[in-house]
Amino acid sequence: MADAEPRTLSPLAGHAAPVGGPHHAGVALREAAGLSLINLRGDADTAFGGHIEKTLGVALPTSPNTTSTVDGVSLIWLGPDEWLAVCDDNDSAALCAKLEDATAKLHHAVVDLSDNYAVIELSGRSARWILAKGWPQDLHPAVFTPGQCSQGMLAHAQIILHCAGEDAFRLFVRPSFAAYLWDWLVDASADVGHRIAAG
Amino acid sequence: MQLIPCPWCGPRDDAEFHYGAEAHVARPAVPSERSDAEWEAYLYLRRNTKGPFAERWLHTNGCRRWFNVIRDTYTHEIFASYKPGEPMPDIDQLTAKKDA
Amino acid sequence: MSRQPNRLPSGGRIDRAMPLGFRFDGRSYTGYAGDTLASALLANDVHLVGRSFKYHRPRGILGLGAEEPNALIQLARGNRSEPNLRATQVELFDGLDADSQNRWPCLKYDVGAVNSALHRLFPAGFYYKTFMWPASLWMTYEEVIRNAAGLGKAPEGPDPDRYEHMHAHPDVLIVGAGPAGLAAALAAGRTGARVILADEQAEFGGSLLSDDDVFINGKSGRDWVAEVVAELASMPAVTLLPRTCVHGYFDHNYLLAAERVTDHIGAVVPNTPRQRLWKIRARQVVLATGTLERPLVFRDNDRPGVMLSTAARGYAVRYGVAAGRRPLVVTGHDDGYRTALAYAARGIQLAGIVDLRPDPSGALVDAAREKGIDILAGHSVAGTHGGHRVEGVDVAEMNADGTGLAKITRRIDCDLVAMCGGFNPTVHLFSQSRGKLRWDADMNAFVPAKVHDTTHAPQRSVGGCAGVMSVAQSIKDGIKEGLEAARATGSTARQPAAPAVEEPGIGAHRTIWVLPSDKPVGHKGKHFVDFQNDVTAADLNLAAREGYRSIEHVKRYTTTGMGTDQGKTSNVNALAIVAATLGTDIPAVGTTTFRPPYTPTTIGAYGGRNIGALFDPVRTTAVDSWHRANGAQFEHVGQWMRPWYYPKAGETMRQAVDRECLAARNAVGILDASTLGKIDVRGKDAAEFLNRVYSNAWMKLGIGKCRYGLMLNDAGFVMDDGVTTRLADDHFHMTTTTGGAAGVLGHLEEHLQTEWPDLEVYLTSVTEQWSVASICGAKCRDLLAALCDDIDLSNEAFPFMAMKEGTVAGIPARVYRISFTGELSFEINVPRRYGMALWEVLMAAGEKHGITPYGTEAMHVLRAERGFIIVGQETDGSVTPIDLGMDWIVSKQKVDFIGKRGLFRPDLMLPDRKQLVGLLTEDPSEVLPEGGQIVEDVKPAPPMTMLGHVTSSYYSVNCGRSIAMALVKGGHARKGDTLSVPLAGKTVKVTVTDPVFFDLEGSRRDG
Amino acid sequence: MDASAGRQGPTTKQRYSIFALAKNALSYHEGWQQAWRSPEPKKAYDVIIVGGGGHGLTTAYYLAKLHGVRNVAVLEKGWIGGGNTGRNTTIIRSGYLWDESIKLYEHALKLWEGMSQELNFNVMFSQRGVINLAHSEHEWREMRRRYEAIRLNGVDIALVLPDEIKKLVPIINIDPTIRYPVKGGILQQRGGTARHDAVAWGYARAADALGVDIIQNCEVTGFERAPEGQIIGVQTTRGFIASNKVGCVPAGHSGVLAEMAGFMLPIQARPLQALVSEPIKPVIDKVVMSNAVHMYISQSDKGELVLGAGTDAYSSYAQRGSPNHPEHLMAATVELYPITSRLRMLRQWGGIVDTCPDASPIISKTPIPGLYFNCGWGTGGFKATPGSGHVFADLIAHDRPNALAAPFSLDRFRTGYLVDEHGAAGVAH
Repeated sequence: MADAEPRTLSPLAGHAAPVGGPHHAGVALREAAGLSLINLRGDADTAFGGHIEKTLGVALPTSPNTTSTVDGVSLIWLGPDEWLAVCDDNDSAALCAKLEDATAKLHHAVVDLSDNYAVIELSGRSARWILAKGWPQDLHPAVFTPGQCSQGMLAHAQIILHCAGEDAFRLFVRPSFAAYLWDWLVDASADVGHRIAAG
Repeated sequence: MQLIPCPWCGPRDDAEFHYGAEAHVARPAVPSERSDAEWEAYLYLRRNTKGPFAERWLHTNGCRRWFNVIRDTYTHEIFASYKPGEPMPDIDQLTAKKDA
Repeated sequence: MSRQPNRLPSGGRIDRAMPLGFRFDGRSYTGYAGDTLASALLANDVHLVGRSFKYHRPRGILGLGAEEPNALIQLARGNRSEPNLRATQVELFDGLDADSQNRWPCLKYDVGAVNSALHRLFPAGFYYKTFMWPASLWMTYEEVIRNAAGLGKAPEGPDPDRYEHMHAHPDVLIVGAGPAGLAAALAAGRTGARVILADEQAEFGGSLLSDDDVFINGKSGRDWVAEVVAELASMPAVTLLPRTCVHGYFDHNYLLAAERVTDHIGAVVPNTPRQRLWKIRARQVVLATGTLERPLVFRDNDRPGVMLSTAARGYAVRYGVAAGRRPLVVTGHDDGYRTALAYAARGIQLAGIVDLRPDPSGALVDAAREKGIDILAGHSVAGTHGGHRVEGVDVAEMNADGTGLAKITRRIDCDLVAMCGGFNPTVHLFSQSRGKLRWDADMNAFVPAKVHDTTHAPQRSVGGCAGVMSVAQSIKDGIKEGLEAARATGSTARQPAAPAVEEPGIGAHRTIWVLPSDKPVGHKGKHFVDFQNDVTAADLNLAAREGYRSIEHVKRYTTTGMGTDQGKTSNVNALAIVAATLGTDIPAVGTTTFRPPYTPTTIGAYGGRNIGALFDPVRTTAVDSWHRANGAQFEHVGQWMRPWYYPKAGETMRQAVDRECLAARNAVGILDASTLGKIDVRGKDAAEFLNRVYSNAWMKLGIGKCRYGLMLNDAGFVMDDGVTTRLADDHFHMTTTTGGAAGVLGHLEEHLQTEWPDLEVYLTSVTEQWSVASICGAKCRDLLAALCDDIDLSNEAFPFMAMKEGTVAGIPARVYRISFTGELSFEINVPRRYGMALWEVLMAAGEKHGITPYGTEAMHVLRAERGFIIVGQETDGSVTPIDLGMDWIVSKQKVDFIGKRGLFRPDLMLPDRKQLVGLLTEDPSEVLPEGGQIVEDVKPAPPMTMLGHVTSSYYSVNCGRSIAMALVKGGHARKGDTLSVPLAGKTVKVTVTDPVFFDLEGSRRDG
Repeated sequence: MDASAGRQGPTTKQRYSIFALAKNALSYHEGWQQAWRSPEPKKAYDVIIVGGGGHGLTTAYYLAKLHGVRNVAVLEKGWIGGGNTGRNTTIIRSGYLWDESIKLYEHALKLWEGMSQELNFNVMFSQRGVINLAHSEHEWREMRRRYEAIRLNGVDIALVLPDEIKKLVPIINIDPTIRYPVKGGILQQRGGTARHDAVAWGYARAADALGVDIIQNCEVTGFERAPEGQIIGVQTTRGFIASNKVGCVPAGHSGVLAEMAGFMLPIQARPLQALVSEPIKPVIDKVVMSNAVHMYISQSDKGELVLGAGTDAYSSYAQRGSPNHPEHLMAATVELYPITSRLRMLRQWGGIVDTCPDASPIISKTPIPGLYFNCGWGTGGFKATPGSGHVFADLIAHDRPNALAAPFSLDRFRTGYLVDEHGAAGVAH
C-alpha cells in the first residue's frame, strides 16, 4: 500500500523546460496543468443550458466558436451539442458529479477529460505571428478576438484554440501530441524568441 | 483549396473536412429484405455528377458534424450547405439564381 | 577586380558606393549592390553564359527577369548549391559564386556542341523514331540521353537552410507592384482594408524602374514609385512583400507565394528562414502582373547579344549597363524605339532600327529620326553572324505581306540585337484561376475575358496583364479596381485622384511571326522559338505536318514551352507558327494550360518546417520515458510509438521475446496498453446502438460486465474489434484497436448522425484520459492484491470479463478482468496523470514475482498461442467472421446489425473461401516467414497455385515450437492436411490445425 | 491538307529508323507522313471506342490486329492522350497483391516489353526497376506477403534491405531514426517508366495503319438503344454514329458516361496530382514508391524528378486539386531524399481518376447489351495500358471476358468478390 499521495505527471512534465528565457522574447509558453476539463453533451434547446449555467455559473455559449468565462470557469463551444468546461479548480470528479446531477433528467453526457488534453498557454506580442505559421484560419486581432475559440490543425496537431486575451491563447491538445506541439511552437518561435514560464 | 461552408463553423479550408460522397443515400431500413443488387447499390453505387451535386462532408477537424453541401464538381462553386435532416434544396433554383 | 567595361558612367538603381565581388565560372568580377548577376555579367562584358539543352549552342542573356530561358546558372557549391537559377533573377551579393551549366569541359569549348553539327538528325520527336533496334540496347542509349539531359546539378547533401510557412487572410491581395499594382494598393490601402502587395522583384516599381521616359505628376516614374511605397509602408494594415512571387492561384482565392527572405544576402541569418511560403486566402485579388515581351523569330536569333528590347533597355536604365556598344533594334512596335532612344540618350550610337512596318510614324519614330538613327522600314532580319557573341545581322527589305524578301540582304555590324515582337499580358495567374482567355487581334495576344468564379474567387486584372499598355490608364484602372476590391470587402473610402502621366504615345504595331529570310525555314540556320529547349520554327512545322495538331500535341512532341521558363517567351510564337502551318487562326489551335507555379519554386519551401522531427507527430504514452530508459525497442503503430520488446544487454530479439513470453505466463508480464482506442458511449439507447454496430448481442450485458465485440462494415468484412464494458444502464466504455481508433469513432458518428439521429447516444473519445497497464501471468493476482485492498480479486467476486472500480496503490482505477494473452490478466486503467506512478509501483511491487515488461512482439506471440486474431493481420478487409471461424460472435437472432446483410452475398457464403487455420511446421524450430504463400502442389518453379498465406508466425517458447496462423482456401475443411510453403531456396511442409496452440482448454485465464 | 486527309485511306506507314531520319534530313524533314489521319466520322462502325486515351487506342489496335475488326472508330472529345495518359507519372510494374491483379498487370508488362518494336515507335520503355518501400513492421509484413505472392506467380521480384536500397538509390535517407525509417522493400527490376505521350501516339499510328479511324474533338453526348435494349450507336458533337458495339474507356468520366447510358457504377472521380522538378543531371535511377509517406519518385530522361502522391479525397472533374497535397508530397520528398530541398518545382498538374471501392479496375459488360466499360483504374491505369486494351478488345470481340478480365467484371460488387488492392496500389486512393 502506498501511503503517500501518488505521484502525478502532467502531459508535458519534463518536456516544457527549461523555465526561463529572454524577457524580450516574442512569446511565452507555459503548460497549464491541473485544470478540470469536462466534456458536456446535450441539447441546448432544452433545459440543459440552464442546468449547466446554474451549476457552473457560466452561460452555455450557443454561437459557434465562442466561449464564456466567469471566475475561472470557461465554457468552450465545440459543436452544436458539445462543449468543454475548463475550470481552474482541479477537483474534476466533484464537478462531474454536480454536472451529472444537474443534467440527469435529460439526454446528456458529462465526461471527465481532465487527462485527455494537455493545455499550453501561449502569450506575447508575437503569439499570433507564430500561430499563423501553422494555423490556416484568420488570426487577425479584429477577427479572432478574446473570448473566441476554434478547432483545427496547428501544423500536424489537432487542437482547440481559445483566444483568452489580446495576445494570450490556450491550446488544448491530446497528450500524445503535446510534445510535438510544444516542439513545434518552440521551433516556430525561432525568429521572435521564446520564454518558458513555470507550469 | 476550396472553402467548405460548415453550417456551424462557417467556411473553412477543405483540408479540415472528410468527404462523404453523394448525400441522401439512406441505409435500407430492413437490409435482409434487400436483394443482392439492391445491397450493392447501397454499398457502392453512387452518382458521379459533373456539375452541381448534393454531397456529404464531415467537419473532422472542427465540430465533428456531418452536413450536406451543394457543390459544382466541375467549377467548384458552392451553392448551399445544410444540416442533416434538412431537405435538399432545389438545385436548379439555386444555380438559376446564380446565373440571373 | 575587373573594371566593368560596360558600366555606364552614371545612372541606374545601383549603389556605386557598394562594389561587390563575385565569381562566374571561376573568374572574379565586380558588380554593385542593386545588380542582378545578369546585369553584373553584362557590365563585365560577359555575354556567353550558357549552352542550350539539345544542341549546346552558345547562349547569352535574353531577358531581364522570370522570362529568361537561357542564362541558367548553378549557384554556390556543396550542400547550398542550387541549379538552374536565372542569372536575371539572382541578386548580386558579395562573394557570389556561380557557374554555367550543361557544358563540358567548359563554356567556351563545349564538346556537346557536336550535337549542333549533327542537328539535321535531331528534328522534333527524333527519339520516337529511333533507338529501337536492337531492343536490348535501348537502356544503353537511354543512359547516354539521360546524362546529356538535365541542365544543372543537385546539391551534394541535405539542405542546411530553414524554410517557413505563413498564413495570411488579406481583404485584398495585389500581385505585382508596377504602376497598376501600386495604384491599386494605394487605393485599397487608404480605405484601411487589409492589403498585401507582393512582387517577385527586389524593388517595387515594375516597368517604371526600366523606363526613363515616363513622368508622373511632373516627376520621374521612379520618384512616384518611391512616394507611393513610402505611403504604403506607413499603413499598418498593408503588408509589403517584395521578393515574393505569387506563383499559384487555387480554388476560392487561395494563392501561394514564395518569399525569398535571405537569398539576396548570400549568408545565413540565424533563426531566419531562407524562404517563406505564404498561404494566402484573399477575399479579393487584384492581378497586376504586367506583360512579357515576345522575341522575334528569325534565323539564328539565339546568338549571345540577341536580347529582348525591354531587357536591353532595362539593363541600361535600371542597372546602368550598356548591353552593347553598337546596338541594333529590331521591332514591329513603337516600344522598340524607346530602347533605341534610351541607348542614344546614353551616348551610344545605334547600328540602326530594323522596323517590320513599311511606314513607321509617330512621336517615337520622329524622335529616333531626330537623333539621326538609321531606320530600315519594312525590313526583315534574315540572319545573324557571330559565334559566342552576335557580330552582325543580314537585313533586307521585305515584300508587302512580309512573307518573303523583296531585295537581297546586306550585312549590318552590331554587338547587340534588341528585338521587340510585341507584348503578352502575363495571364498565368488569371488562367490558373480558371479564367477564360480571349485572343485580342489588335494586340495579337491573349487577354483575360471572363473570371471563373466571381462569387468564390472575386478578382480583377489591371494594367499590362489586362492588355492595357499605357501607364496612365494602368494607374487609373489600378486605382479604380483597387478601391472597388476594398469596397467589396466592406471598406469605404473615396476614390483618390489619378495622377497626371506623361509617357510616349504608342502607335500601331506589326506582327510577323517568322521573319522572312532568303531560304525557307528549316533549310538554313535555325529559327528558335523555344530557346531553352532548342525548338525551332521548323520543328513546329514538322509536328503540324506529322499530324500533331492540337497545341498540346505540338508542345509535347517538340517540347516547346516545357523548359524551366515554361514557355514565357515561346508559347504565343509557337501557337502562331502552328496556326499558320495548319492554315487556321490562333484561337483555333488553342492556348496551353497555365499550371502552377508561375516560376519554379523551391521544394524545401513547401516542406517548410514539416520535415525531420516535425514531419509527422509521434504519439507516446504517459510511460514513454520509462520505456526509453529501460531499453525498449519501438514499433510504429499508426502514429503511436509502442515498445516492441525490451532486450537486455546481449540479448537478441528472439531471446528477449522468449523471456518476455515465459514471464507473462509463468510470473508476471506487464504491457503498456494505453494506446487502445477508448470511446465513452452514453445515452438511453447506448445498448441498442452497440447492438447495431457489433455483430453480437449487447442488450443484456450486465452492469460491470465486459464483452468482446467484432465490428463489421456493411459489406460484411471485419473492420475492428475490442472489449466493451457496461458502466451503467445507459453508459458503456468501448475499446478499439490502436490503429483503428479514429476510424471506428468516425464510423460510429457517421451512423449516429446520418442514419440513426433518433437514437439518444453521445460518443466521446476518452483514449488518452486513461493510462493502461495490463498485467498477466500466474502471479499477477498476487501482485495486484498487494496494491489493492478495495477490490476482491477472487474469481468468484471478480470473474473473467468483469470490471471493478477501486484504488491501486492509492490511485483511483478501473480494473478490467479481460485477457488478450489467455492468461489471468488485469487491465488497470488510471487517469493519465497517474500512468507513470502506477507503472513504477507495479514494477517495484512485482519485482519479487519476476515482473517483466513485454512489448507488442511478445503480445502478438502470446495471443497467437491462444489463437486470438489481430485485425489488420489476420484480416485484410476481405475477411468475414465466418472465415475467421468466429461464427459464435455473429448473432443469428438480431434482425440487423452493420454487416449482416453483406455476409449473405453469394461470394461471402462460398465454402472454399480463405479461412483462418493454424499451421505447424514439420520441423518445430522452423519459423515460417509471415506472408509466406501456401500451396498444395509444389512445382519445380513458379507459377504455382496458391491457397492462401501465413498471417502470423512466431517461435512460441511456451509451446516449445513454432506456430503460425494462416488464411487458407477451404481451410476449415483441411485440418490435418499437409500443405507446403515454398520459399526462395526451400519448401516447408506444414500441417493444418486449429489456430489454438496453447492451453487448449482455456483454463489459464482464471489463474 | 485537311480536306484530303479525310478521304485518304490508311496507308502503309513509313518505317521509323535512324536511316529514315538520315534520309529525311536530306529533304529538310519535309517528307514525313502524318502519324495518323484526321478522318471525318463514317456513318457506322463495327465497334466504337469512346475515349482516345492509351486504353482506348490499344483496344482499337488489338481489335484490328488480333480480332480482324478494322472498321473501328475511336472517339475522343479532346486530343488523344490528353486525359490521364498524358497526366500520369508513367510508372510501370506488375507487383500487386492478388493473383488476379498480378496476372493482369504482368500481361500488360509483357506487352510493354515488345511495344516499341511492335509499334515501330519508340515509347522509351525503360526497365530501370521499381522499388516499393516499407516503413514499419506492419508494412514490412504486408510487403513480404506481396513478395511471396508475386514470386509464386512467376513474376520477377526481389526483397531488398535498407543497405541494398541505399546502394540502388544513393540519395535516399535510410537513417533508422527518422519518422518513417526505411525497413526494406521489394524491387521489380522489369518495372520502370515510359514516355506517356508516345504510347498514345504509337498506338494511334499503328491502329490508324490498320484502318482504325481516330476522331478527335468528337464528344459523345448520348447512347442510342434499340427498343429491346441493345446499343445501336452514339450521339456525338459531330452527329450520330451507328454501331452495335460500344466500348467506353473514359478514365475520369466513366461515372458521367454510365449515367448517360442509364446506370450507375461503383466509381468515384477524384483529383490526382503530380509534379515535376526542374531538370537536373541524373540523381536517381530507380522508381521508388512509398505508401506510408504517400509519395513516389522517379527521374525522367529529361532530368525532371517526377513526384506523385495519392488522390484528393473529394469528387472533382476540375483537373486540379488542393495545394496541401503537393505540399505534403514535397515535405515527404525532402524527408526521404534530403538533397531535393533546394531543387525547385517546375510544374504541377492534376488529372481525374476513377476510383473503385477495391482499388481494382472494371473491365466488364454492362446492363446494356453491346455496351462495355473499361474504367476504375484509379491511380494505376498507365501501367496497364497495353494489357487493358488487349483484354478489353477480346471482351468486345467475343462478348465475354477472358480469364484475365473475368475477375474484374461488375458482378463482383454484387457477389462480394472484391480484389482489394488498396495496400498494393502504391498510394492511398
